[in-house]
Amino acid sequence: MDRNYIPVLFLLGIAVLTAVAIIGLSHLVMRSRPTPVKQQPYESGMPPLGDARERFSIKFYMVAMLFIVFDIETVFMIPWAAYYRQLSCAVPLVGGACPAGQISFFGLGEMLVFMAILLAGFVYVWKKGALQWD
Amino acid sequence: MLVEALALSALLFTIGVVGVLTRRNAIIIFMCVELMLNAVNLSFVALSKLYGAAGQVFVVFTMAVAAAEAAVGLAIIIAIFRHQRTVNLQNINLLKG
Amino acid sequence: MNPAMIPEGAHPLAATVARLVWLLPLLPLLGFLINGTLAMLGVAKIGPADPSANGGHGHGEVPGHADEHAHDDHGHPPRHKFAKIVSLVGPGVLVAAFALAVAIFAAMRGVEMEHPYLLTLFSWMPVGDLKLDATILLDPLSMTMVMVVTGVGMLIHVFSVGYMQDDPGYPRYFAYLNLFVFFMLLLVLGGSYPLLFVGWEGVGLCSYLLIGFWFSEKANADAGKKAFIMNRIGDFGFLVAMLLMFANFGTLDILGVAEQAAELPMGGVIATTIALFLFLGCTGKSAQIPLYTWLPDAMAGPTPVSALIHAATMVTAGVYLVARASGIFSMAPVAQLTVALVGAATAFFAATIGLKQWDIKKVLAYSTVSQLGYMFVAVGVGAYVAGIFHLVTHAFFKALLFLGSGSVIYVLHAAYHKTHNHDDAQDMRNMGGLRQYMPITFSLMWIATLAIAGIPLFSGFFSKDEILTSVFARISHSTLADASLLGMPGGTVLMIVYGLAVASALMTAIYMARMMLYTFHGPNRTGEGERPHLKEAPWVMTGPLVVLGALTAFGGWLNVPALLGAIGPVGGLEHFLEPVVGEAALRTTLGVAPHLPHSTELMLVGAAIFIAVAGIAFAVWRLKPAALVPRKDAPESTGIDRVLENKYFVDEGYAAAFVNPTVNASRTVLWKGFDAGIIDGLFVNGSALLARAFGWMGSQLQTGQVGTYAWVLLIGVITLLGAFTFR
Amino acid sequence: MIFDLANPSQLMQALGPDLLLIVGAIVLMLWAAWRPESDEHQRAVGRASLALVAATIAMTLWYSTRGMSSNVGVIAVDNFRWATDLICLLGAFGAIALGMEYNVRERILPAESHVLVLFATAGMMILAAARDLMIVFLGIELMSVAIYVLVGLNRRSPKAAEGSLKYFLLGAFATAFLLYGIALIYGSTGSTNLTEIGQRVVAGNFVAHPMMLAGTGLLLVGFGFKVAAAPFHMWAPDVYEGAPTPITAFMATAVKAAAFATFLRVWLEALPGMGDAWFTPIWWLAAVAMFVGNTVALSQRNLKRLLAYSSIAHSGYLLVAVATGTLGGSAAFLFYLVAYTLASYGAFAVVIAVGREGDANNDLSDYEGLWHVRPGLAIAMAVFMLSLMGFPIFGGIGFFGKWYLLMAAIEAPRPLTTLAVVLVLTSVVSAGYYLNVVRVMFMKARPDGAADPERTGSLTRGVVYATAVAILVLGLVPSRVIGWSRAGVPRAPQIQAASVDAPR
Repeated sequence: MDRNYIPVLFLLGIAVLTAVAIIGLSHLVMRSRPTPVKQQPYESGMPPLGDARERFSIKFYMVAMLFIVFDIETVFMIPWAAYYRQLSCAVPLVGGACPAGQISFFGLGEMLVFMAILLAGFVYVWKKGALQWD
Repeated sequence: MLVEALALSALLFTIGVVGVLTRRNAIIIFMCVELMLNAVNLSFVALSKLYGAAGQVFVVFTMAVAAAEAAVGLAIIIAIFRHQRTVNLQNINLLKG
Repeated sequence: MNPAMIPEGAHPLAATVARLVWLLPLLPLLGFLINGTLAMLGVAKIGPADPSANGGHGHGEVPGHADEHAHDDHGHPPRHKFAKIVSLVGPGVLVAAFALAVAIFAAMRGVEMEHPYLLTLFSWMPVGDLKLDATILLDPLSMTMVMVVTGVGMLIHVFSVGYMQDDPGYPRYFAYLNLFVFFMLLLVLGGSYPLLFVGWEGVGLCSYLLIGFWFSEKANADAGKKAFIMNRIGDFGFLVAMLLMFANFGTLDILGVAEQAAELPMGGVIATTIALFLFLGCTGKSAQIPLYTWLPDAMAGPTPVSALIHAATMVTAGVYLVARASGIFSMAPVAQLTVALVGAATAFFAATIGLKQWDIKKVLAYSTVSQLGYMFVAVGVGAYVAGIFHLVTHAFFKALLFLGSGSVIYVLHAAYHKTHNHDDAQDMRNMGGLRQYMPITFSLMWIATLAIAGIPLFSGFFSKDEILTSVFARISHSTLADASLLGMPGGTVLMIVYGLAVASALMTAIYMARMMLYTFHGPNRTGEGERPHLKEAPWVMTGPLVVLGALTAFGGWLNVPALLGAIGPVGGLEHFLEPVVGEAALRTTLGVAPHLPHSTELMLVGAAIFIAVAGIAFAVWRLKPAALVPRKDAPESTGIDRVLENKYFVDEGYAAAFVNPTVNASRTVLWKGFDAGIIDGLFVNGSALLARAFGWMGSQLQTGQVGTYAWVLLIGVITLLGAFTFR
Repeated sequence: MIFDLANPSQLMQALGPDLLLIVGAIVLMLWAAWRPESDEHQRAVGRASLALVAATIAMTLWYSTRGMSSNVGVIAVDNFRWATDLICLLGAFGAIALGMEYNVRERILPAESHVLVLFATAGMMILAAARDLMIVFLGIELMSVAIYVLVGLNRRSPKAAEGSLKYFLLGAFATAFLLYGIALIYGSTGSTNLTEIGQRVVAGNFVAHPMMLAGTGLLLVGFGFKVAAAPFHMWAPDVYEGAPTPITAFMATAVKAAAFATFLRVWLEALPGMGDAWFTPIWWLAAVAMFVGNTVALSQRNLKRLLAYSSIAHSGYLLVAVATGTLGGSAAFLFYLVAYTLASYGAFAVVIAVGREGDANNDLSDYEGLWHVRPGLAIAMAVFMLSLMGFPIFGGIGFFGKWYLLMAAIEAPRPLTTLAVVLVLTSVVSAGYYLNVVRVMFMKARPDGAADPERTGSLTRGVVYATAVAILVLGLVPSRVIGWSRAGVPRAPQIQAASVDAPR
């Protein structure tokens, strides 16, 4: 167990405690006198319009889904970035640096191919009109 | 620590399984499946501490695949909703026998 | 016997016409292709008229009836547009095949047949251990079968030209029939068990297609289905036997298996198991207990089909198989005893049932089952020659009987057709006195009846007598006598077998005489209107009958017993088949040819003759065809009430004198209880029902609910994990 | 040539056919989106897809004749891969060809349907090549995600949507088990590479290792689901019925082939050392699949469902080959797969030909008297049914498939005689429904008022007759296919030394 994480744990504990304490205390202290007005959701003083559990447009989900798919692809860039130095060198690194004249564009090329595939997907989505709101 | 992580992973996986078996809403069932996948991811991460990066690479792949699956899955659920006006699986049984 | 030692080209037959033996199956295949193509071309958009118009008796047996609907006037329905060419091709290929078979037979007589002639056509599955060549095995045994199949097949094809002439499915009929002959030849000529199995399955398929040829809604289709299920149970046995052979011998060549089988321990579990599974296959194909009930139902098909497939050839395939695998069977006395006992029991039971049938074809069907039982008795006791001999003579006389009955039905039906009568053309109560209208058919059928009853000098006498003698001879001094079946000493079992065989010989004589009396003698019971239309069937149908009549009368000369050596060459078939089955037969009789004292043999023959004569005499004496009334006036006529009919006959004095209790009891119990109840109910419907029940349960589980599916999946997961963890 | 898979450019070369298909599919995907949806465009894309598949087939054939191999790595370069590729590509070819006409009839406009088939096929090819559990997982997902969509292709049909949802939910559920299995195997052996796992299992005596046992079991669940082996088969009938028929055919053949091929490779290369553990479970899995598939099929009236249960039964037969655990078994497996693929494809093509708009006319009663109106279709269907049943001559290659399988089962070092008997017995039962179809077509009169089937499209007709002729011809001369399947067994570096017997 790494000792360095203990402060984080403390912070977590304090945060949870505070939240529970505030809500719990107010419940203990308050007197419950419900009126219709009071039971309305609070919308910055404005009278609420319609149901709070409003249905979102299907378009919202579609765009969200597309976002997720493209977003998650970036996760592949992290290992790529971490390893970029090695990927850009035709021979093993010497002391963290690439020997002169051994620079390779393999790493860059790989990522370009990856991006091209993503781009193809993006173009497809665009062309299909999935990004148009109406 | 490894054992605890694997135990937690198994626990989460089981919760996912129970969710799939007991819930009736297609979306919730799918969320439970996602929970199962992520439980496995936890195993992979924990194991990669023992065996090196392969486990972590696997996690990345799993996440990407799960996202693609989520996109397709939600599209399918929307399609079924258009036909049946419900995503409650108990009402979806045209095909049987 | 080692085939490897004889190079293919070195066989004496290789230089003769016998190297064309591959043409034999090819010819009918060619006929099938031509007729099949014509059938396809001839399919009109409308298809045939609805055949279910046939009164709903469940007898599809109405030649050309499908047109009845459309052409209710007296005009002849138009023949199929390809009828002419089909009539040429269909029987033509059989004539050619028969001619070739005769030529090969002649060639075979001219050379020393010490070793079988094995002709490798091509490498079918050319891989290592699984090597499977398409080989033809030509030896005296297969030659005998080929002669029967092509010879009798040819006659039946010719007969069909007349019988089926007005049928709208004429080309299809001949396509099926040609195809059947192809598969049958494959079955008898196949050089390895898989190839034999191909033919075995193929004839089953053709039989299935032909039983349902007139797809009159329920009965025929059901009959086809029943035949099919029972045959599949049999096929299962055959396949398992092949698997076991392969597992134990590493080969499936007929010769290779025979060679290896000779090295098995006598009475060992391997030989016994294989033999019993093979025999299970035979019970299905050859309609033995417990899988025999499909054969009577198969009579729903056209009568020539009944003659060819369900009497002369296909159903005898089981007998052929046992003779083929004699090497294995002779190593398994227990299996042999089983075969003999089952055969004898079938012969007896079927004969008792045959005593009571009104449908002329049903009489012949039960008679066939009974005679097949006889053949199994023979091959069961290791008298392979006797079995094959009876197979041959039976092919003659039973084909004759079936075709003769076909003629009768044809004529009767034609008469009914002319008078718009819808009576049953197969019920013997509607016949009677046909002697004067159909004299040729009448006399030929009497010849066949005398043969099947075992009257001396007719073919059936020789073969039947040989079987009975063989059984008797093996009661002592044989491997069978030393073995025991279910704790019963083999000698006792054989005595029972002998008793049952003798009893069924008696009943055979009775029911056959009964059939003849009711059909041809006494007053005519057809209506007044029909009588003028009764006449002999056309020559294309009567001609084959005459040929078969000659064969039936003189077929016994093929294998004359030593006792009657005065009348012809002794043991012709015996010598001919010796190279194939001699060794195995000797093994059963402990290496010496069975020998009975002269006096004993004379006594046995005398007893057999006495029984045959007594049976016929009894029938003639007690049965009164004059007292019969046509079926529509008969007091009880439906199948359900058949038991009650017993009473009616007891009053008439029929069978009152002897074996009455046994026969009645066995008939009631067996036919109603065993046949209808246990076999049909439990075996056929039961197994089908069981499978369906499981299927139903499975489909009930298929609720359409994802939740259920997930639960089933999880149960699978848990079971699997359990299986992995707790081994 | 021997590829060095650590070298990126050689790895790319080793993936040649796969890359060709994927790149082509991406291009076609863009083209499909470029024009508005129409029948014409759909067919144009279909034609291009067919050309692409044909090109990939050619390339695969070329690769397969070069005698290539590779060192230990993430992918395999062996004949087993090419053999599986070819079966899957043929399946894709059929699905696209049938789909082009089916889509017009069912008014399925998106041209993407063909592209999705291509993507699914790419997944299968990756599966066939996979020699690393990571690649296995990716291949399965690429294939499955495309299939989820394909099942729901017909936007007008509620059944299609339902089938798609069921397949998706249960598929994801099963994938989770598969993934967990992979994790556990990784956890016990420390590798995801099949070769390495195989070596470590043998060296480390993992046969009593609980984590490894659970991992193997869960892997079996995942594969069992994909190949529709009972009790993981529940999705199959519903999905097969709901899916567009060409896709059903695709699923019943190519998807099954790819999943089975991977299954077999994993079992032969990574888990032979676990033989004592998985022998009994796979034995029972095979027996149950044969039993369930064949009995439940007896009570089916819808042809698509009937064929679905039949395909479950066939999974059982193929599992027998897996249970042998030998290379002889895998040769029998490939051979059987060819026979099964041809017959299934033909049968589904007939279903398409007899069917009508709205996926109607799939009931057994719609086949009554088919002989009288479409003799050619009826005869072809009879051939397919007999082939699936394993009937000699008329069943053509189907008979040899079963035969070969039975022989392999008996010859296995641990003889599967009982399983072989179960196989025979259940195929006896199977005759009850296969022959029923034949009976209905030939021995029943065409019902009054039953309309004739519509004119069959030329592509559909082509698939029907090509498969029928192939079945019959290969039934007479099966030697080429047998030689091909014997050469096509998996070849892993360690397999020669392992306890499986060498190919004969």
